[in-house]
Amino acid sequence: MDLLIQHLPALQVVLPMLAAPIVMLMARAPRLAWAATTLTTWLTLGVSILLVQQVLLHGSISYHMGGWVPPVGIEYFVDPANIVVLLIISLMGAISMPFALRSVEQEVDKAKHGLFYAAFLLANCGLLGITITGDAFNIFVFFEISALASYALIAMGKDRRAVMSSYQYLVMGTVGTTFLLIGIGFMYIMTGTLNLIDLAQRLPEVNDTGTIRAAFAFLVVGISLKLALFPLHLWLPNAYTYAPSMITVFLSATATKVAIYVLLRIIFSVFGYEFSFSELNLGYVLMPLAMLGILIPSIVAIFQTNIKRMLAYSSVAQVGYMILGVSFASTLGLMASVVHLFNHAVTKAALFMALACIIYRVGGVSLDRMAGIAKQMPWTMAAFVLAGLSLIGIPLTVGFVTKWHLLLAALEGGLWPVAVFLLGTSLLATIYIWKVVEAAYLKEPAEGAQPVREAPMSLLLPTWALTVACLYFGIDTSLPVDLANRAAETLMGGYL
Amino acid sequence: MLKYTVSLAVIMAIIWLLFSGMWTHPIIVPLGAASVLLTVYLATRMKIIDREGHPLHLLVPSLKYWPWLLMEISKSNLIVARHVLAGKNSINPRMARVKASQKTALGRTIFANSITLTPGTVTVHVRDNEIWFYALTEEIEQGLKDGEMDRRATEFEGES
Amino acid sequence: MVAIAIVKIRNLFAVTMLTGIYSLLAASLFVVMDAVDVALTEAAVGAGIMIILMLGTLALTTSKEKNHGKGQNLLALVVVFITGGGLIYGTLDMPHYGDPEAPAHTHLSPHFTQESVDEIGIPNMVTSVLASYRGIDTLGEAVVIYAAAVGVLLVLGSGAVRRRRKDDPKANPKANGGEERS
Amino acid sequence: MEWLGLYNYWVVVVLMMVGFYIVIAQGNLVKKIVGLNIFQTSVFIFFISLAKLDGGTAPVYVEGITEYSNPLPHVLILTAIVVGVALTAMGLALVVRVHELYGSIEEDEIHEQDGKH
Amino acid sequence: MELVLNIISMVLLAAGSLLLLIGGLGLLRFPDFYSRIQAAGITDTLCSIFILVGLMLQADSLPTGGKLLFTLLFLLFTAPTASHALAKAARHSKLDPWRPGEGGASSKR
Amino acid sequence: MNQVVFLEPALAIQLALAIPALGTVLIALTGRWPNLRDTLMVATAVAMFTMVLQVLPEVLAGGRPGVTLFELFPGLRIAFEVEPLGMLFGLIASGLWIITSLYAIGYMRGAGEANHTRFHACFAVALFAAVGIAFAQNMFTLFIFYEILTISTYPLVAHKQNVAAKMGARTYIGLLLGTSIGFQLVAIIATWWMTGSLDFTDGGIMEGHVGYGMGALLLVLYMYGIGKAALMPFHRWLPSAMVAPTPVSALLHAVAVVKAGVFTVLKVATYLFGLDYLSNLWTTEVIMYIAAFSLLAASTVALQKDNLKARLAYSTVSQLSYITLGAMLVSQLATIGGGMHIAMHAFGKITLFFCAGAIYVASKKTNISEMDGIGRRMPFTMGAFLLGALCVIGAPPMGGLWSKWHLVVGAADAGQVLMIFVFMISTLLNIAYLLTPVVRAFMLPPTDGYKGGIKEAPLLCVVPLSITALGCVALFFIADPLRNMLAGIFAG
Amino acid sequence: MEFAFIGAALAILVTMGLALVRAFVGPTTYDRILAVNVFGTKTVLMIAVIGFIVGRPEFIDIAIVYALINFIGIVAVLKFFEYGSFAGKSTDVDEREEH
Amino acid sequence: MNQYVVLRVITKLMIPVILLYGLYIQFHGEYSPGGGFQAGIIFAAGFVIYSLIYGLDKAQEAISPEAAHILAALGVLLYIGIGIASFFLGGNFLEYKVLLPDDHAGETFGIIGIELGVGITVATVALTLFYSFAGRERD
Ligand code: NA
Ligand code: NA
Repeated sequence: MDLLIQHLPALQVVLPMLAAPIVMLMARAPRLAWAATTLTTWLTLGVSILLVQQVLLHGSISYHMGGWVPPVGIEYFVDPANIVVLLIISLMGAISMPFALRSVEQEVDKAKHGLFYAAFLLANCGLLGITITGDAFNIFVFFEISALASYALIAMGKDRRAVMSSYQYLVMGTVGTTFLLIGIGFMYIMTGTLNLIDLAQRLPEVNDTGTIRAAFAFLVVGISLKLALFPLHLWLPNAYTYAPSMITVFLSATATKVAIYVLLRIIFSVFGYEFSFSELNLGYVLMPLAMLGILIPSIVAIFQTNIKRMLAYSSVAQVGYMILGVSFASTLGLMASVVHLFNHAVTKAALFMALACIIYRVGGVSLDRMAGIAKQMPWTMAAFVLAGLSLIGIPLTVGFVTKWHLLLAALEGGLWPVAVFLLGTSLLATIYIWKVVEAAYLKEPAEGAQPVREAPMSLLLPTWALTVACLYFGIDTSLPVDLANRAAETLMGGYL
Repeated sequence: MLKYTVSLAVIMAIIWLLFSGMWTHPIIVPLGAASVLLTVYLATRMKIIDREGHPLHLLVPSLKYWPWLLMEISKSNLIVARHVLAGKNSINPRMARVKASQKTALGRTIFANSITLTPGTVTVHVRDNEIWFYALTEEIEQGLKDGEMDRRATEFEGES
Repeated sequence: MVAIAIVKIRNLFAVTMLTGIYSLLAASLFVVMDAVDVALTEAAVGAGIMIILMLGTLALTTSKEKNHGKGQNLLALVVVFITGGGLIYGTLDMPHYGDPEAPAHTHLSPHFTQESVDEIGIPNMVTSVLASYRGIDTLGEAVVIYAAAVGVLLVLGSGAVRRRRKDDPKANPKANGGEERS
Repeated sequence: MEWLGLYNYWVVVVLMMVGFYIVIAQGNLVKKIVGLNIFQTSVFIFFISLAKLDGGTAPVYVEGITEYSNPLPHVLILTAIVVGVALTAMGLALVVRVHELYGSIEEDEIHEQDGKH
Repeated sequence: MELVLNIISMVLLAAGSLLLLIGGLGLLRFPDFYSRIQAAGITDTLCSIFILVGLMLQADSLPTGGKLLFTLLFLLFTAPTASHALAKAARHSKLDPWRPGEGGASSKR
Repeated sequence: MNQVVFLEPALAIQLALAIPALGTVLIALTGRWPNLRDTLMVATAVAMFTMVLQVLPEVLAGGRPGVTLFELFPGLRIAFEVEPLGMLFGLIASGLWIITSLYAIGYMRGAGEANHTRFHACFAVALFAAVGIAFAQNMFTLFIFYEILTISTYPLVAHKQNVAAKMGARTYIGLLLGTSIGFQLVAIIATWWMTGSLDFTDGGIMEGHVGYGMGALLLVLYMYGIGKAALMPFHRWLPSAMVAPTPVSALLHAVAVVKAGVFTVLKVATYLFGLDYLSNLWTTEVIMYIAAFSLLAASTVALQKDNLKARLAYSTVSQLSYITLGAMLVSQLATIGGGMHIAMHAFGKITLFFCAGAIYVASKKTNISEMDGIGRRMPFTMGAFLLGALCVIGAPPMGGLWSKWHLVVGAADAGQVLMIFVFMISTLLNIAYLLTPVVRAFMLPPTDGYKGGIKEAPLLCVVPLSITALGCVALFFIADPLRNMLAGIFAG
Repeated sequence: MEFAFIGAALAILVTMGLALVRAFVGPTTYDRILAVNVFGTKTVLMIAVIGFIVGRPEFIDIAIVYALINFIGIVAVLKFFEYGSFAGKSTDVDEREEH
Repeated sequence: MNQYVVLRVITKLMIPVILLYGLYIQFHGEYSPGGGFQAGIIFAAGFVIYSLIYGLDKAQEAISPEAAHILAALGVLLYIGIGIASFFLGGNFLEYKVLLPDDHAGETFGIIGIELGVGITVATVALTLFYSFAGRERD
């Protein structure tokens, strides 16, 4: 057990990495591949939970890869800021696997299951690696692991547009990571180090150079591409719409979150609050972008008839909320962003799972195909409605926790118009969720539509688990709020 | 078959030792041995260990052929260099063919590559008993058609 | 120059060739700049694997680019100029080429160049850094390339010759696409 | 005048931007990948030039030599090259699939087939 | 002894360089593809031999010398093979040699 | 009364909320067996009313029983506390639900409407929300239930699912959600931000935290944010909702929705702002004038409507403004009058709507001009209509007299003589538009002779409307205890 | 000795440049391939010479790799160019006749 | 006699050399430029040229796609395995020193091991990529 505890940070990443090749070899036994993947994701979740416990008990953990003392070697670093993200990723990985069993069986060619789950594990491993590593270049490497796996997974969607969206994602994602690489290189030029903590210590000396400013710009733009910050979001709606259901669930809950985490790390921990917000006035750039990023995609979402696509646009808008919190440049705002990482992960995963249930039975989720579906799939739709309420930000759901803190942060900053704007845009979310509810509950099924049954238990249970989480954590807010608070304080404090 | 396999192993070992230069290293030497074995194993799997792919018998004749070829190469190099400097009006390109009297593919390959190696001519097509080639000028064409190279290549091939 | 030619030339095959040349040029530069391992890699990759993959792609698609209007080029130019401007701006405060006082040569580099041979015991410092000091990075690299294999296998299949003749769903690729249009 | 010492960076920047331009302005899917490659390769050159130390030599220990160029950027770029290959392979595989599904590798033709979003 | 080696090296390198330039020039000046192969052939054969042998004489260790020799042999085996394959492919696609009096480029039939 | 009290108030409050919630699930699950479902619904209503009653003694004794469910963040909680105003609203809502549910069963079956299960389930949710509003301890809790009420009533308004129903329902939800999120929520957040609290507190929470200028703005935000109070010009949703089946109209106009609106107005005025603080805001008077204008304008519009339900709807707009006006008079008497008017108008208007529904069920008639002489065929119904009308008008011996009396006296108390005139004129208009149908129904001969014969509506319709009509009379006699209870607002 | 190496390097560089020109000018694809091939083999020489210039002759390893890869690349290109695919079996190739 | 006579003969000669050279690059990465990645590519290139001249089917007979997949996975597993092995010998992940009593020997052993893992993976992945592209018929 001591051995286990001691190597938790390594295991967090190595477990899925180790499992991926093994699972790939199970090409002839899809169910076995699934079982092995499920086991791995749950073990990974176990590691995350143990890490949370360790961090809460003993504070931050630094793990020296290869036994080399940083900054010479690469360090894995777990602190209150990234433990939340680790938990989100492994939780989402674990919860989407039981769901995958039936969903993937229906959507993906059986011969490819071994590869599919291997890619899923690699995506998982990449995201965890990005989050846990304390080395700037290592972030890049893990970014690409998760990205490559994601491209493949997205391309597995049934619709041919899945392939094209995967391609577009690849091009934009690669531009993003190349920008990231340029930024890392510029930082390295001026400091001679890649270790994030070391960087934080050495950057202030050279803060005053164009190189560092350019580095900052490239890092922010590069990551913004990955996190789909408006107007760099163009890859996201298609990718999420046409990917296999289970992948949409997982990626929507994790991928952009991790990118946002990296952004936070860089802005707050590496460059520091002073530099980012006082010298470069990042807030003035991010805030309008965030607000446009909330407004425009929300409006676009209203006009979507494919519900998956609608939710994808909603995801872009939700990224806007997270960035808005960052742009306030306050602990409270940051806390709102961090807590929204968790809240949106749970909420959106629940929504996409509910859609996946419908896709499983109906085959599609266009608005007209969903007419009257509530009678046939009452539990699925009930979950959709509850999670939808959370998306809108209705009190007693997790969504409210975010909105509330965002509002307070806006008010704290004296930004009344922003506060009003936040409320107004919630109305937009209300409209698009309402459209679905109206179709599902108040319309009669189209003529000739085959009646369908409620989704199978293996799909419903994970959906409801997340839905209940939306409600539970909206009522007993202490856990996410507490973790987010610690994370925000850690980030605001920088590494020093 | 075994003969070629062993000889391949030996040649591979020699190349390895030549490259490596670390003849006493406790790790590299066994790894070298393993590498040689792996290479031979894979060559077996690819079915490329045979007389053609492994012209052990040409070792001695090559001592005679290569120097001659080197001279030919030098000569034709100078010729073509002159044409380069003289400009395009000094050349009069043509396609031609020459009899290839070698019996094996290996022999014909030697002949064909020798033609190509000497600037001024390039093998365009190898067909049963003749080789189509391109020549920069008529003299060069005639020079090849003399049959000197064909004869020496056949001799070098040594199959008869 | 090579790069600019690639913009203009519409024959994708020629583009591929030029990419290979560009890669060779880059590799030569790497040698000049003491990055021998990188040069080796770039040569093997850029002129080897990359070309083969691109030719493989062209063989399966088409090697002629169609001539199209240039509607978005202006916007693209603006973006490019902004990005390039940012880069130039970033270079202004940089240490000069080869400057021994540059942080990149004073901070961690001495550890690698002066102590790695004692610490690890092998002369190629690139290998020391790659495999030991930054072993997890390299593991990541191996996993990346492995992920590419997994991805390509998922997308294109294994390309096995023997099985291909039989009942392969890929034989009719249009059958599994084009559903659910809205 | 001090800027003159930076010209070599600028050459690389120009190369990078040509690659970048291909990525965003060209509608041909293969060319985009080529553009990405050029973009990335140029970035690599840039990085490697940072590692060069005046008077240094390739970082392979030889008795008697004490000055070596910085091996760290070499390692990073090695990894980055591998990543680049991986991405290229994946991208090209997707292009092949796109061609199978759409019969074209021109972006605008494909969008036309799907209807603009 | 070293001086002699140095001088031989220099001569070889110089001769190789000269041939290289001529070959390069030929690559530009010759009127058609097939003739350009010949120019390329110069650079691939004798000048490779000159330069690599010139270097070989300067090699300080057996492996280095051996590798140089290996490189040379490899080039001598593969260069004509490549040229031949190229010419064959060109011929296969009906590319005709240039005839005196024609324009600059070779034409397709 | 004591023999029916058997529970701790705190537990009773929770059960009063839990029962309709549970009822909703049960109704949804038993949809396949209509009789069981309808029985369950009535049982739920009765049980809920019983629970509300459990709380009454302690409130009458001056207590404020309460319970906290959860605390989201420090200071922000879902909590309940019953004070006199809430007690009154809770009693009205839960009590009238019993009658409405009976009526709804009769109406829905009689009028041949579809989707009974969804209808009844949403009804139960609405009641759950109403009681939540009534018992809310703080503005946050109130807001949540306020929105639940909005959303749960949407399917009821859109029930017929035709184009008109959808358009009406859209206006309904658009205005209510828009105002509540756009204004009310903003005001709530601002209140929290400035005072650090949203608890309903005697004497208000603003004084000392919020400047009068800001307070004036907040007041406007609250008053227009409470769209359910239908202050002009945000009253359109109420006439739009007339497309709904009659039991829904009863729910909207009497049981829950508009009552929740004016209840919230009173709550905000007395417990968030506090009367003293309110009197210092210049917008108080502005709102008062707007309410006065709404009151008169809506009455005038009502007069011109031939459609009976539309007329009643505008009547409601007008009557709600009485209460808002009462709150803005900043006088204890007027506030009590406003509270009383919630009850009086509830009974009066529910009776009127039951009657309108009964007429529709019996004759499919909706326009007043077609109802000439109908009183002879439906004497019970039209008799009840008369009583309800008198109650709304405020004529003796109806409860309405007392509420209007308090309002007028409150206006005098506050020195707003003009408002006394407004009340007077309005009463005249009330008489004009409410009594004309009665007169035509009883006095004029039938236009087409009603061939085939119209009979009284089903028993399940007639009995409830008779009960509520009698309730109007009863209120006249029990006004005193009612007033005493409401006086407790200012006793705490 | 140094200047001889540098002189050779310059000569190689010039030839590489000339090859590059040919690669751009074409006119036929074969010309381009030829130019690329020349470019590749000259790179091999170049690397070898550079190794001697900077006094690290072990660079010749890289030159060998260049030579290998260049050859494989050219073969791949020709195979592609003649048959438009890599998949052809050896037997398919054997039976093709050109004249 | 076939059309490819020259190419066939020359590649037949070259392939073993290319493979051996790949292995040389693999195992001398500690002493001179090179390492697992470069070696893997070169090694795969040997197979690619074999496949180009002798046919994809022949190449797949020598190393089947399935074998390539398995080896690719095993290469990664070898790397991770060495990392995990150091857990049990008291080190951190990928701490090679602990693998053998002598620090230098441990490092060398570890580095050779993981480079081998990389080499196997890269070679087989490159081959897999080639198979995937070459084996897909044009539609
Ligand atoms: Na020749
Ligand atoms: Na190495």
